Amino acid sequence: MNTYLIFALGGAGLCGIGLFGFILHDDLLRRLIAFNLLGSGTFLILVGLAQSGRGGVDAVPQALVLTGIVVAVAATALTLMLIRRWTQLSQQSHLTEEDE
Amino acid sequence: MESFLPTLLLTSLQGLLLISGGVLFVVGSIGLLRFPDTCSRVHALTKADNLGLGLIVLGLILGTNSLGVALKLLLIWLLVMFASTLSGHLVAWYACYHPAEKPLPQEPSDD
Amino acid sequence: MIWVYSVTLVLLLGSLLLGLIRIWRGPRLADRLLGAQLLGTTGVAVLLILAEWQLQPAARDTALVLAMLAMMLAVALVAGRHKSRSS
Amino acid sequence: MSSLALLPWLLILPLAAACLTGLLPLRATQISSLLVILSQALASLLLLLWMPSDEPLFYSLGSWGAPLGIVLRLDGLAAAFLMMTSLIASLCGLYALSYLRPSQQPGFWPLFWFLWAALNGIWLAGDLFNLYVGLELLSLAAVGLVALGGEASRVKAALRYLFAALLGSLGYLLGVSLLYGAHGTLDLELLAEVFHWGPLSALALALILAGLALKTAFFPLHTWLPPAHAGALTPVSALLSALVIKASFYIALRLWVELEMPERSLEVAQLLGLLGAGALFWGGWMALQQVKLKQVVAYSTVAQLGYLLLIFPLLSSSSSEASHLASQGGWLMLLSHALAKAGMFLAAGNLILCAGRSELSALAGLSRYRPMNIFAFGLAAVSLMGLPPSGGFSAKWLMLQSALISGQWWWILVILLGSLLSAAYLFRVFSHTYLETQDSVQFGQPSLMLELCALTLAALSILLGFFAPWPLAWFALPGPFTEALG
Amino acid sequence: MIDLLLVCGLWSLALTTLLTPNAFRALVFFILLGLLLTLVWIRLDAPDIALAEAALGTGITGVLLLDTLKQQPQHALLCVHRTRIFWAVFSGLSLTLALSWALLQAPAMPIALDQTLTAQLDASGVSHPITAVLLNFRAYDTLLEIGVLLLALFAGQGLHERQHPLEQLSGAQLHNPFLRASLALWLPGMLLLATYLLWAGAHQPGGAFQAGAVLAAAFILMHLCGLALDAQVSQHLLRIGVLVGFVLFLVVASSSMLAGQTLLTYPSAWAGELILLIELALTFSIGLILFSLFTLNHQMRKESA
Amino acid sequence: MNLLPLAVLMTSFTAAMVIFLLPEARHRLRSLINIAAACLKLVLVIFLIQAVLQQDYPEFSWEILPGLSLVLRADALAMLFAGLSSLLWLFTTLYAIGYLENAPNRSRFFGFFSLCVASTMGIALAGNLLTFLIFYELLTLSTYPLVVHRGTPESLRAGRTYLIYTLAGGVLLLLGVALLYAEVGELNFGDTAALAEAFHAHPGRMSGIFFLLLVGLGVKAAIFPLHAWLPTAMVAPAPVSALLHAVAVVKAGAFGIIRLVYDVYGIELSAQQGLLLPLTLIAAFTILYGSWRALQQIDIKKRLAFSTVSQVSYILLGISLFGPLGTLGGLVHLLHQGLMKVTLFFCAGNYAETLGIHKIHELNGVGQRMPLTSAAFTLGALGMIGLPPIAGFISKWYLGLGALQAGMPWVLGVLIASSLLNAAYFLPVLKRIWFSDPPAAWPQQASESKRLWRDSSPWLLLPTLVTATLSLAAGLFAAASWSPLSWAELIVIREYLP
Repeated sequence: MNTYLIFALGGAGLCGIGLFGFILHDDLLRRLIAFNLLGSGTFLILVGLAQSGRGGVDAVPQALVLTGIVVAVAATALTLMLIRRWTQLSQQSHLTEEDE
Repeated sequence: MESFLPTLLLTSLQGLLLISGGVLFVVGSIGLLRFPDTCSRVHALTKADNLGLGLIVLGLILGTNSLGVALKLLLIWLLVMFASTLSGHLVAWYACYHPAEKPLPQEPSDD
Repeated sequence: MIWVYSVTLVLLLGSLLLGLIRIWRGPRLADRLLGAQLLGTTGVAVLLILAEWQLQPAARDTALVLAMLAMMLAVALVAGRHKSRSS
Repeated sequence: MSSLALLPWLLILPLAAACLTGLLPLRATQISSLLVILSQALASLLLLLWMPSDEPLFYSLGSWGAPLGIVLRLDGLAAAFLMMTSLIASLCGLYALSYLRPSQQPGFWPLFWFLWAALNGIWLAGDLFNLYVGLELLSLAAVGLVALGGEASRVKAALRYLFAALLGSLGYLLGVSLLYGAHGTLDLELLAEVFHWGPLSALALALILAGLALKTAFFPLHTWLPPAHAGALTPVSALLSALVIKASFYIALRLWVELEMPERSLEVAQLLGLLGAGALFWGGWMALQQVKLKQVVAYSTVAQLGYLLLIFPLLSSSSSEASHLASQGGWLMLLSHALAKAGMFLAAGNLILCAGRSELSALAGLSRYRPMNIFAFGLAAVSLMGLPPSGGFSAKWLMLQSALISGQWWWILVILLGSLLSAAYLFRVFSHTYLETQDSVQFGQPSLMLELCALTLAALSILLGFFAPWPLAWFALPGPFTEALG
Repeated sequence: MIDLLLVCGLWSLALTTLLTPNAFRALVFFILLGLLLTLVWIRLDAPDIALAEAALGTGITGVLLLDTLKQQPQHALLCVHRTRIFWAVFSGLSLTLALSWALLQAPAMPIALDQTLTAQLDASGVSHPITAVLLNFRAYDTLLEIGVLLLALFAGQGLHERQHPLEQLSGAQLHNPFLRASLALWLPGMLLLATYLLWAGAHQPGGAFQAGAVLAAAFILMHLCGLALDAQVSQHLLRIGVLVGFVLFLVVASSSMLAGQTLLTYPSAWAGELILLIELALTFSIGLILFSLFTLNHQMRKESA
Repeated sequence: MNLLPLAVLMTSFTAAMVIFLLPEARHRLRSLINIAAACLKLVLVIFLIQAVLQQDYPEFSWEILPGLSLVLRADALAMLFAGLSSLLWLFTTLYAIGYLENAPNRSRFFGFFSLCVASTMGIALAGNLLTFLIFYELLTLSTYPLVVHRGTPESLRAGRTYLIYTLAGGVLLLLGVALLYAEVGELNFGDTAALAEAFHAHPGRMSGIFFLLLVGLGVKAAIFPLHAWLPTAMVAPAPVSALLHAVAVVKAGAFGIIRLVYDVYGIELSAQQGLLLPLTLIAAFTILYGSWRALQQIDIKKRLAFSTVSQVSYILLGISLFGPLGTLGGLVHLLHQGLMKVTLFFCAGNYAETLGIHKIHELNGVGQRMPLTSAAFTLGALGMIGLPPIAGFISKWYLGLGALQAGMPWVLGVLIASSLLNAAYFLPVLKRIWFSDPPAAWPQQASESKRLWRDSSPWLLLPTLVTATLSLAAGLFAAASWSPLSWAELIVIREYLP
């Protein structure tokens, strides 16, 4: 059990927690946070698993994670804009149930 | 053998500095936890923490033999000091200029 | 030397925990902010020690970034609050 | 000029167009979009014509080659999909030029071009992680398009869509992480070579499939689709239903076959088929209940996706002829659904423009006033119902034959009942348009351009029934997919 | 030991973030989670990611979330149905267990990509492997990724039905004399830091994203403190600046095709310089894009007010 | 490859497309296009008939899926149906132009009208089962708008019933064709050898497919339990009813069954394997049942509709009788029934349009008011009963002979019984028309100005008279070389004496 694998497992836990939060919450911000947790867990697994397999630093997954983080920031920013717009229009912080 | 004693001295000094830095952090945190109001908490935090960080930085500087690293460590300490001054000021300004400020509406008052 | 680092790290982590309690308790925004501030400084310290311990000089750069950006939150919060009151 | 030299322009041009349209004033945006649309259509056509018939093409970006760099692969399948994208996106783009208000256009075009670039990128991608970035590009562009204008209902639909798409992407990425950890490569060709079965691979593929299923809106993960597709602006609905959901399906099916899943997981394939049946019936049933035109069309997409799911069990047959037929039928189904659904959404948009309202009851009498629109809608409907002669029929025929050969008669029943159900909800729309009303309602008149775009797409979906051997020949060109199929 | 503590810390922070009823508290915990992740990345020997996490997490994501949170209406946390809790717990647990089970049985990797990477590093024009991967070996991913960032911006702009939504960039938010005075010192420091990170990227951890994030933080700080440029100038600058990185990247990428090379091939003699050039433009653009994303959000609140 | 069959198809298809695009107000141009297309088609069909007479079978083939082609082939049987359809299309078009004068939605109506005939021609000329299926479904689609043309809730309901039946039938047909293809591979009509081989390998399965196809086709042919859509579809305008009953839909079903028995399975195989007997029984039952139900109707068009249910089964009865004479009877009835039924529907339309008469009891004395129409009606009705020398007699005669030849004398009993029933539901009508006193006022009277010889408008009257004359001529000159009978003989000879 090396450091890398421990964090990979930690990432697995984070993924689980993220999914849990994603399903649990209606609140849009919490969902967004849950999504970010899920993403962080995935990144941990990506680097942790690859490096524990090799037993050393692997630059490729690290680069992938960097790309992934930027993509996640973009997605987060867009989600926030949508959430704001929605809140502004409906005065609600969660999606209302089907009314149409 | 001759270099052993200075090294030991250095190491123990370093250790002392680091650990007391850590202790100062804890002290600062206890202050943050125990002090009654925001402004005094600011006081506890900024002083103890910056001192603690300073001690740690000092300890680390003793351990390094590169000038660049030492300078960078010092820079970081200065920056942190400056930043915490600024944010301490902001928080205090915010807290003291708006004493009527209610807690955020969604906060349940759990204190 | 390792044990010194470890002890310091544990102390720092303990300080982190205490900060977390303050954040948990609040009661005001400012208090939470202070907690976050503490954690930022602690984080810088941890990073510096990790840099030494793991021979990872880039951790110092990370600490640098953290030090520079730590006040962002305070500014953002105060700015928004201030404005919403004035308008 | 060879097709390899032409290939990068399919990526560069839309990306450049996205930048340009984000920068230029409106008039110039429209003109440059028109030009790039033409060049894209031309490029994909030439690409298809110049496709070598003996081997697939590989294009190393940055000249680095497979394990380290990223490789694009162009086989018959990719070429056919590039062509499909050009065709449909061009027409939707032309439609949007006259459909959108001038104030909506600056928001539309950059997103449109990013969408197109992402689609082209996905058809060509030969790298797992690159596919992830492509998928994100696609999803965010699609979400942005859905939310265009920022009305409450659209923002709401966009949020639902966004969360589903993000969750799907992360599922996919998680799977890719595990695959990389197990095999040490991201390149699809290499992966297929060194692929070994194990807990990690199994979980990885399950996660990838689940993620892609969520993005494709396979039953029962479809709930985000109807509000997004029905609520968006009409050209956006068409793009979304025709192309966007196909991208994730394309990835899923390619991975499924190229990693030789049909032999490995018969039960999963049957389960997927079962979900397909569920999609057909539930989607069809829901479409029957809707009171708004675009909702009917959107639920029809949910239902039609069921046919695509049926490919999975059909591929898992011991007879290679059956799998071949299934894959051919499946791709053809995808193609004809794309054409027909795009045509149908555009026609529906025109009808709503005429009637001024989106309810089915508002359509009464429209078949008299706008026969061309109704005709376009009808042609698309014929293809969706799978009635001959149409692309939908040809595809269904191939799938039926595949099911017969592989002895999976239960899927035959599902296919046939599904087409009856789709006939039921589509004719329901028609019967509304034939109803004669006493009070003379004033109908709006959409411009000729709008009607022609819808008609062209719908007619193409019918013509596909007569010219099916062409796309089928492209699909059968040698490539990783056809090789893996055996 | 430290690792286990960190993992436990991650988990408990994550759970707290999701479960605490107080939204602001959840947010601060989330930001602290980012801090912890920074430490974790250092432990994983991934300082580049740690840098990015630190810069993006505290500088951008945190501020964005905070800014949004303040606008959220007050509400009680919704009463969640029991079956929903069950499903949430069930799927979260099963995902974790399945992942852990699979991770513990990970086989040896048949392909050693890092060795190929080391072998090819000299030809890439930079000596830091991650920068080599990001801007040379897998530059296509990076190109598309900048596209994603731009796309988020365009999508945000599309939420408003008007010609150019970046019109009024009036800052003037916070009038604190001390803050203003210190910013005069602080901002050049941030710019310096960004430059340093950018320069460092060629041979040690750092690079365009981290630098861009710091730059964006500087811009946001300026904006929050009311140090905005003239509206007309800033609008033009923004519209061009946001795109310049992507366009330059695209131009460099496709210019190689003039020489008969494939897309994104750098001429070997100039590879290092070209990469630096691209990174420079990217830093600038990323900074501006992230900043614009923030201001767009900000504007949306203004509209509502 | 010969483009002539395609051209036959394209005349009406192109006409349909052009008409769709024409503005509603261009009535004259539309009529012109319609008539021109109908005439052109007739000429082309005559060319094709010439070719077939010279033992040349023009064929057009287009691969629509690998190994699967769309085949249009003009053989003798195809030309029988194609000739009937193209001839009657001309008259129906003329009639429809008159009938829908001043009605709304004519562009849509005539477009689908032409499309409907295009599909009928496709069915006639189909060279294999797949092609047949394609046009069979196309026919469903193009007739639906005609059925619901009036746009009343009632007609929409009728349209729904029509769709439920025909689409379900289409699905069964598709299933059958797909199964058959999986068993035998593609087969053109007439290649019965390959199928016979497959039949001997899996007799059970192949018989099952036969009945599947039979049911699929039987929906349109309105055989007994599947006939319910036909009477409901009566809400459509009269030319549409004429089209449904005489030219296109019902005939397409019957024609398909002929193809199935003769050119897919082969009459000998079908007879040997006992596939025909169920068909005979159903046909016989449907004949009696249809007549019985017709007797109970009080609406003219409904009575005619049930009469169609019964009459179409004569065709099926004929072809299910193994032997040349029975076949001859069935085939020739395909034509004769078309001529007579179209006449009857035209007349019903004339009554409705000119005097607003829809029910049988309103027909009292109409013979004095509209003598020519009533004469045509009488001719058609007597023909249906089977009175010599009208066309219907010829068919029944050969059917009877065929029954004896096939060794099923009980069929004669059915024929006689049904003729009696026919007489029972037609003769009282004729009595009312000619021998009752006219009422004081007709339900709804059209303006006088457009009348021809005090009867209906010329557009309505002339086609009626011509078809009536033709149905008389087909009986009178049955021995002539150009008569339907001779053509049917040609087919039978080529079928039974290869």
